[in-house]
Amino acid sequence: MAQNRLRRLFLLATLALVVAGCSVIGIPDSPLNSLDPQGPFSRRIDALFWPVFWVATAIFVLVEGAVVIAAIVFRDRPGRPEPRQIHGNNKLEILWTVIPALILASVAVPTVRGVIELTSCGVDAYPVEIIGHQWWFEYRYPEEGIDTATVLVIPAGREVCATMTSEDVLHNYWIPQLNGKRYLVPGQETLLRLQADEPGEYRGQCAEFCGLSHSLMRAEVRAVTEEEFTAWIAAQKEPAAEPAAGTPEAAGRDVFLNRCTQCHTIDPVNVVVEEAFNGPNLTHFMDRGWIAGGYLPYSRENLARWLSNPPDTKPGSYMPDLALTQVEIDALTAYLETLR
Amino acid sequence: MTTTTARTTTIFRRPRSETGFWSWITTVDHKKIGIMYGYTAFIFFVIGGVEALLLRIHLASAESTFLTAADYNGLFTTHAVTMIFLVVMPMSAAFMNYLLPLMIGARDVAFPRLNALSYWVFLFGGIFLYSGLIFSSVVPPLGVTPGVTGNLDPSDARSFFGLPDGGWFMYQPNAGPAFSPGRALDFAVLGLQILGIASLLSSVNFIVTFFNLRAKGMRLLRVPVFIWMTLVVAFLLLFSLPIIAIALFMVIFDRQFGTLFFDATAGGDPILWQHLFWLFGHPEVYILILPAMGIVSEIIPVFSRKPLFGYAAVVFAGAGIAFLGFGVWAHHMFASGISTVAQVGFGLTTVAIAIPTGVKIFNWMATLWLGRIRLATPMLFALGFLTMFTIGGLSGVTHAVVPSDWQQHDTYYIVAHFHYVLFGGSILGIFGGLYYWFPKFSGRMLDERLGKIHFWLWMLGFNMTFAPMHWLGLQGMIRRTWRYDPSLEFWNRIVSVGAFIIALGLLVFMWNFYRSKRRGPLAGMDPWDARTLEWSIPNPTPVFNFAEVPVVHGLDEFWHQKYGEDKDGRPVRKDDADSTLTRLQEIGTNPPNPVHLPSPSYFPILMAAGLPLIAYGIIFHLSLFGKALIVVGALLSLAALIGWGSEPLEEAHMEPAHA
Amino acid sequence: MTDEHHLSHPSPAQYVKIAVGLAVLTAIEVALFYINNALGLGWINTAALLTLAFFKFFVVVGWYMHIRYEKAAVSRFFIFGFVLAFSLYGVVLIGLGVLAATR
Amino acid sequence: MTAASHEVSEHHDEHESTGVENRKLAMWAFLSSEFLFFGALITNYLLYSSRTFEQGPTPAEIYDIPFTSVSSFVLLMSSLTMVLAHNALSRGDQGATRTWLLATAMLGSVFLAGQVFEFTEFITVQGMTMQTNPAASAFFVLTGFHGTHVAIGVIMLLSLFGLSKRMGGLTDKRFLNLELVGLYWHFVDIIWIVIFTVVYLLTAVPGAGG
Ligand code: HEA
Ligand code: HEA
Ligand code: HEC
Ligand code: CUA
Ligand SMILES: [Cu+2]
Repeated sequence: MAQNRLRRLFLLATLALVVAGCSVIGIPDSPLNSLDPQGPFSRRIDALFWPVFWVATAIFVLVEGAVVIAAIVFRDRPGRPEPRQIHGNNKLEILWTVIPALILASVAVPTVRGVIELTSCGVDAYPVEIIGHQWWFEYRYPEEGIDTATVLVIPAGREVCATMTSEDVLHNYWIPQLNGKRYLVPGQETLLRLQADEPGEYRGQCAEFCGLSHSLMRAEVRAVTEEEFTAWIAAQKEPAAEPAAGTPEAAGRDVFLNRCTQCHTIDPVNVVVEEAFNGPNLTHFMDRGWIAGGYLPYSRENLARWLSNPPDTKPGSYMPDLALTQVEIDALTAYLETLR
Repeated sequence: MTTTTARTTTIFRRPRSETGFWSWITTVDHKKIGIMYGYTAFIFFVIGGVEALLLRIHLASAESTFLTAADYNGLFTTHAVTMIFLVVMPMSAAFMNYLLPLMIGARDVAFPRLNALSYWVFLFGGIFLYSGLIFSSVVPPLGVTPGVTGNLDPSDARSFFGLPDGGWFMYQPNAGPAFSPGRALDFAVLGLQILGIASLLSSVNFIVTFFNLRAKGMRLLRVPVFIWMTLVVAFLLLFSLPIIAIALFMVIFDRQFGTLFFDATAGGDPILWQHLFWLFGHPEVYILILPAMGIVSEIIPVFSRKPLFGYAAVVFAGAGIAFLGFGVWAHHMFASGISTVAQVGFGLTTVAIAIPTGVKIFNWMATLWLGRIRLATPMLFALGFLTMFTIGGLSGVTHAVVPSDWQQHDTYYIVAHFHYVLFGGSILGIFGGLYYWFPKFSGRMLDERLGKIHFWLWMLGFNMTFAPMHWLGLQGMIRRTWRYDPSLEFWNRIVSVGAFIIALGLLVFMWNFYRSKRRGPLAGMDPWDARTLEWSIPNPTPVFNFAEVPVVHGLDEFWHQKYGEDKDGRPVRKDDADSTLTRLQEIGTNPPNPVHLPSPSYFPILMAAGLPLIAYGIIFHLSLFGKALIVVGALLSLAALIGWGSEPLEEAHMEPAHA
Repeated sequence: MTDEHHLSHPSPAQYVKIAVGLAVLTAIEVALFYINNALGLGWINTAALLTLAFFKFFVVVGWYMHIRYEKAAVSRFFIFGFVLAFSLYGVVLIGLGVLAATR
Repeated sequence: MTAASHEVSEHHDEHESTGVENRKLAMWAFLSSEFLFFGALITNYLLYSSRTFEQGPTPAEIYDIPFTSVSSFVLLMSSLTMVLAHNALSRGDQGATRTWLLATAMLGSVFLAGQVFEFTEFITVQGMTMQTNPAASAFFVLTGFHGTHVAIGVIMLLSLFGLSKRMGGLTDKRFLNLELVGLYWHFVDIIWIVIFTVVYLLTAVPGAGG
């Protein structure tokens, strides 16, 4: 008897605690919170999830309640007669086959509609390309010839249709507040619709296991107003500024020319032709605000940490430890900071 | 009857010992084999559990450095592979082996030596898989051209052990030769291949046993539900293992022999792997749950003192789940870019599975209803199963709502789902079975008080561990993540504490088991007042099972030997019930007629021993040593096969010509 | 002989006749292949070849493997395996865009 | 018959049984699972033969249809000799059984020899190996697995042939052995029927085997 109460308490308490607990204890939502839709597609999914969740909760309460009640009411006690040997009841059995079937059918209808709505892009969606690399995302704007990384800049309130593929292994692009996730498959193309209601920054993450630094393969979508977007495009098309001779920046540029051109593009200093070891395009590096595939926010310390030994920050990183001296790092930092 | 055994040539003298070390090595007795399966799987459970604990220690803080990224990736892979292939499947096999002949009134399975072979292949497969820790190395993928130093030995990129780190579904091409060089994954792939052989052999064996060896009168709809589930699982294995066998062959060919099946740069298709894997993988999850459902279907009626409500429906629902289970595999691929039609289709078949599952759940509840419920430990576990599995099943339905799955996929919400069904389902069911049938194989009772402590510790720890994962997943914590956002730290700590409470519960169980096995109270013949045939013989089971092979008159045969019904349909203990039991006990201990049993054999273990040698040979096939290993392994298996063939076929139940 | 017979097994002469039939079917298949190469029959070729192959399959299973003379339990197994393989892999091929234009 | 098997058989009437011998039932079960096995291989081939690759040639471009037709014919006829062996044994004709068994094994070996020839031809003359492209990988793995099955069958046939001379021939319970090997053999044949049509005839590009 007491045990049953205890059991019920455990169950309900843990669940209630978990779902409601966060707000009570005042833990902030995670930046990847999937329950906080900020665009039409994620809202569509959200509107599908909750009803199903509540239906499931109701069924859960019914089943759980019935089991607990049975365990209490029909508990063997002294003097309790032997139970009647009931072997079954066709009517009941049909009932509990049909009712769940009906519930599920009613869940299925909006599901099907949701799938159909969300799997193909709108006709006048703004096209971008997303290419997965171990362990960072590359973005291309085919209409503009822009190539950037980590932070996808999109116009707020307009649909963006991402055509995605991968250079190496499977990755999975996920911006929870804007839409569900979709794989990036090497050798194939997949589609993802993205749209944000308001300007803002929406964090993302590679969700498919893709090797050592999978957990550090992050992303961001920055939605901006239409005007800002046009300005951004224009800025991206600009080549990087040439530092004046003799400045620390120029020294950094020379280090770059010596050590980094195998992998990185800084237009017009260097354009990587051979894509064998392609790293992020650094032409407008400072525009992103993030280092290393969105894992570290930009700061001088973080950049120095990254440059001094990338695989130490991001296990397995394809950017090797180049054994740069502090002097070289300082020069590079100075130079990179000019790449707005 | 003439004795002609001597005429046949054998390489070895037939092993004779009935106790001691060699009796276990050479046994073909389904009971001993079952027990060996059980102990082996239990050891692996502790290993898999400790791996989980290591993961949880690491995840207790967001920026933890307890494990390197490579070790973390390796541990969640081995954790899953261990739990699925080396714990739940063999644990189920333990029950099936032990109980299948007993519950259908047979002396043994159809092919006792094949049965022994299955066990040894399983054991060697498991050992082979884990031997990768010693014999293999994980090297980080080479990211630099020679001459550029640096990332060949970053501190976090190298695994301390040679752990395979592709995740349990080893998605290609990440787990292929280009991105996971080193030998670790080869050990996992070939190990799974060997384990598959073991399961395939048992499945054929069980199918034949089921169809041909049921006692007289045990018609199909008189077969206990657990045995039905055994059959269904055997079919699932029979039809799903060949698929994964081919898929694994393709991977090993890619990795070792330069084929290009999953090499995207050469035109290989990574999605093909996903189809093949899940074509096996989803039936596999029902392979994991159906035995537990069978166990629960045996426990609930006994402790409610009522027959199973809607027996036939429960059986057909089990078969229905299995059948539908073949048609839902792509629900693991909703996010991988399959066509709209496929997403819709697989979404619909997936929700459909809730219907037969619901039938089972509701029939169990109806069995409880109006019963006389004894909350003994086995029953607690069965009720734990019923409630916890339902939670997991319901979250499964929320994944089947395809667009929701795009949010949930690859997050801890999924991790929560499958632990609720795997731990809350399979593991709780299996432990219920352990408590229920412990007297059967040991002759003694487990301690009830410790059993209850174990149960409540698990309910607490289990829910603490896995319930918050729902929340974490919805908050965006991806799975297989070695780092996570600091805002998620609080609940991760709770989860980690929960995992240790589970471990504590297991320690209580281990103590209980150890003590009761030696000093527990004697069980007598029918400690639970049970319903099925296995309790109509003494505990522990005599080697020959049934002194007289029973004749069956209905479902729950044993119950009806003890009880009649009054006009209300309430059971009344028959006057002669006690004398029936005494008589059964008497003939069970002193069989009136001599009983002939299949003789032990060395050949199963020898034949099994060849397989890992071949597998090592494949991994090291570039060296002469490797090639030699392949030859030696093949010759060993072949020689054992010939020896096997020339041993008299005691186990063949030859039908007389007039059958 | 231990299996029960509903029908009596064919005689050697009948077996030979069946084999001749199978050989002829194979010849037709090969001929069709060349005709198709020359004329481009399209789906008719595919359908015809599949039908012929299925027929041969069916004859070998039915007569040489004696499934016609077996217990229903046996044939059900076998047919189930075949149908399952056929449908599952059919769906996979469609899913991978092989049997249909869309992906 | 040995004491033990006789002893066990006495229990037979105490069982609800399908009436199909255990080992035969097991063989049928195993064969039905083999459909899934070969199905996966064929699927794999069909997938890749529908794609194009930078590296050539693909199997479909270099098939030698006349040659394969002949070896398919050979394998088909081995099913006839197999069933004749079975028939001879059921009539108790030991001599004929042995002859047909040997004939079956011979035909099987001819088929295998043909496959070895085909592989060598593809690899050395046409320059298509397992590593050329996924379609080639799929082709070699599929036909290789089938060939392995045939080879195992040939070994079993030869062992039966060997046994038939010892210990009173193949009669009695050894009849079952022959029947089981027969089932396996026919199965390998029907798989080839499918492979020949689906993998060779249907995917070969016009002009191949010209
Ligand atoms: C024991 C194992 C087991 C079982 C039984 C199940 C059962 C189910 N599973 Fe689960 N599943 C796994 C093990 C299992 N699963 C594993 C291991 C994975 C992850 C693999 C990986 O990625 O590593 C997974 C992943 C998984 C996914 C993919 C998620 C993703 O990766 O994105 C999906 C999606 O549809 C799914 C669905 C279901 C459904 C619908 C059921 C149904 O069978 C559940 C049916 C049961 C009920 C619904 C409850 C009882 C019913 C009632 C009380 C009746 C009334 C109910 C209604 C009307 C709703 N599962
Ligand atoms: C039957 C299957 C099964 C079982 C029982 C479990 C049991 C547990 N699992 Fe597992 N798990 C899986 C199957 C299972 N898991 C699968 C399939 C995956 C997916 C992997 C992948 O993504 O590829 C997974 C993944 C997985 C993850 C996600 C990893 C990630 O994605 O990054 C986590 C994280 O918490 C986890 C935790 C646990 C815990 C805490 C338990 C606990 O229940 C364990 C309980 C602990 C014990 C039983 C230990 C007992 C030990 C002792 C008594 C000895 C005491 C000694 C000392 C303390 C030294 N599991
Ligand atoms: C062998 C290839 C290689 C070389 C050489 C290389 N990098 Fe990188 N670099 C990469 C790769 C790959 C990444 C992405 C790593 C990740 O995020 O996982 C990267 C990332 C970066 C980033 C972070 C960019 C972002 O947007 O996240 C900076 C900054 C950077 N490199 C600077 C340099 C500098 C400066 C040098 C030379 C001193 C250099 N790299 C040399 C491959 C290289
Ligand atoms: Cu890319 Cu995970
Ligand atoms: Cu599934």
